[in-house]
Amino acid sequence: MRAVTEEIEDKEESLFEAPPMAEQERMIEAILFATVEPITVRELEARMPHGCDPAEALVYLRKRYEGRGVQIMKVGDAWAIRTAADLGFLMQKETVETRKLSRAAIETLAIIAYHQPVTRAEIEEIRGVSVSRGTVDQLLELEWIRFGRRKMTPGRPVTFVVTQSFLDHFGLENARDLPGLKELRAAGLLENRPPIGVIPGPESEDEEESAEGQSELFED
Amino acid sequence: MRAVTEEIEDKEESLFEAPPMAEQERMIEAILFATVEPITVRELEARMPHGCDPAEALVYLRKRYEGRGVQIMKVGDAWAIRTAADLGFLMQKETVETRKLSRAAIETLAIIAYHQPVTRAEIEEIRGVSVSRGTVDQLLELEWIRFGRRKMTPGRPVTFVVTQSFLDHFGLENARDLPGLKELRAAGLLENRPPIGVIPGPESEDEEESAEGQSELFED
Amino acid sequence: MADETHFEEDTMSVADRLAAEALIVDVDGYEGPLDLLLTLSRTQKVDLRKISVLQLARQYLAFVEKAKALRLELAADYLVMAAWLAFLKSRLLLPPDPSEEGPSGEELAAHLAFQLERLQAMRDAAARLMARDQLGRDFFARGQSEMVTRVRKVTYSATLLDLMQGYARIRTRDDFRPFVMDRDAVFTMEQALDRMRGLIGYAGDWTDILSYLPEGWETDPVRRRSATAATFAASLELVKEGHLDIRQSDAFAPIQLRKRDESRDGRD
Repeated sequence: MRAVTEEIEDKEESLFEAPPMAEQERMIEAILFATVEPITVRELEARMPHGCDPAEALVYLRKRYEGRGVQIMKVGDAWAIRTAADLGFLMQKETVETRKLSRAAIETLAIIAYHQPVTRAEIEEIRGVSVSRGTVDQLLELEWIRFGRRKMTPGRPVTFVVTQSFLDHFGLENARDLPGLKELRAAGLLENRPPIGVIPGPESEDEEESAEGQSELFED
Repeated sequence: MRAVTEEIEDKEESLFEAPPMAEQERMIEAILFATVEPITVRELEARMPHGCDPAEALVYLRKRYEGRGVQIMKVGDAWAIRTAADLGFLMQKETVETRKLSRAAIETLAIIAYHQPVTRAEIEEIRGVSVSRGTVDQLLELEWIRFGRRKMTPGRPVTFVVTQSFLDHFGLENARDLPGLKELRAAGLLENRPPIGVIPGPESEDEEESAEGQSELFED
Repeated sequence: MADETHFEEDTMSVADRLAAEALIVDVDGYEGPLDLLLTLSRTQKVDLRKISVLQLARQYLAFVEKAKALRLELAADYLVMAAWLAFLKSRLLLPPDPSEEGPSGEELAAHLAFQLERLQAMRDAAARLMARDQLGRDFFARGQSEMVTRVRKVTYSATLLDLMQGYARIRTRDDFRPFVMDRDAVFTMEQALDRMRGLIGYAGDWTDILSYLPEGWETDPVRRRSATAATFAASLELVKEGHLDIRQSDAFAPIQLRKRDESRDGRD
């Protein structure tokens, strides 16, 4: 008899100790906010201290969020926090898909940042491959680079420089704040050696582009 | 004349039409709930209808969530919603196992946070040992530190500063809110006292490289 | 009884030795001399600001002596620090020499004390920082983000790290370029053979081998050397095949070639 009632006693004890309803509301609020999936009352109960009554707390919490910017919504038999339907128009920017810049673009951008003002020919000399038109276009479109003043050399080629947007994006005050080779090495950024057998030279991804070239881009 | 004033009129119109503060609060609530990364007042302004004053609305919203299960937190110049720290015990399921930081990395991080902007040489001077590559690398990868502006000292060394992610991770509004910062400053322990005389310091593994430096990189 | 005493003595010495060794083995656990000094300073059980640097210097030197006695190799920076502390000790003990330049013993000691205090302060700060509530451990960010409508707009992102690594990749390419011959300055024997085969038909009379060098290879010394060697080797090959005659009248004299004429055979 004693052994059987032990569990019941335990339960009663913890029931007695159940946190106040306001506290239970807080708990559910935090759980609903942080969970990746909508969560059922049963799961809530399992997570919360013994004796809690998530179903009741949910009623209060739901009421509290009535008319707010977010709502406590029932999704199937589970619960979740959702943006109020009338505010959906604010959420559009959220869906911007970010993609990594291509390696060619990053390298070109890096060379412009470190060597600006720099001509296209100089970029190609440093990279060892021709710079595709798409790469330069993309960087111009991102407003990370812009045309600088022309070089006083034969042909008066245009130069590229980085923009304020570039500095903003990369959290730099000045292109001169970019770390040098020595500092890159110190930070362990130069340790990744290419696998043996990779002979530097024109990368295949760029090779086909080189024929096209961007001479038209710079004609004027 | 009409064409010129059109834009001004537009602006006035939207100013006039700015939603009531309660509505602005709802909007921010919705945006902050939907966003994982902290979001700046400027970004909020860009997303909300013209004429909104997110900074003011945030004050109200923050007050509204005081003592709730989630909090409106300031992270540098940005804002985010985070669960209340006292409810962490409910969240075991959400906990992400993170790579343990080495003691060296933790100390280096603290030195950067308290002394920022700080050069690598200064970190080494304080710790009495050279900073290993992996340490800085790891902190950069975690995006807890980034390169700051160069110091106006010979060699123009780069500096390290902590990031917004750092503030976010440790629940700090501001780097000035670091625990014990004031006391340390009052005790003179954050002063940059150069070593005097011939006190031995860490051997710099890069000493030979310093000639190379980045002068060559920034020559022009 | 006697045995027992003996045994006791033995255990004592073993324990002693173990203790001493444990201390030394720990050297690896220290992050450099400053860390070791900080640990030693704790044995003084005083506020770091009131630490006796002289006493600390003695402790450190004793520690290093002990390590030497146990034939443990100490890293160079520990020995440098030992030498410096020995110097500091003498400065602190001897009356100051007014003619001596540079900072006084007291100043050096004060700076060392400052360094120790600062290191300790940073360690405490680090501990306090890590003791803070942390994102993803104690407090949490939003778990779901599906509440957003999908409006596709692609932006491109790159981090400063990407940028720097990209740059580093280019700038250090030469560092780890596997060894390859620079082919643009090499004229191969195959190339020379091809060229010579086409030309020898016209070489009725003795002609200087140098006149066979390919166009554009005569001026640059590196290219010229390569082309000369290849042409010479190709000529020998052609002689071997019976297409050419080759002669050199004297050491370092010009090498001359002419087409082998079957009709001339035996007469020359």
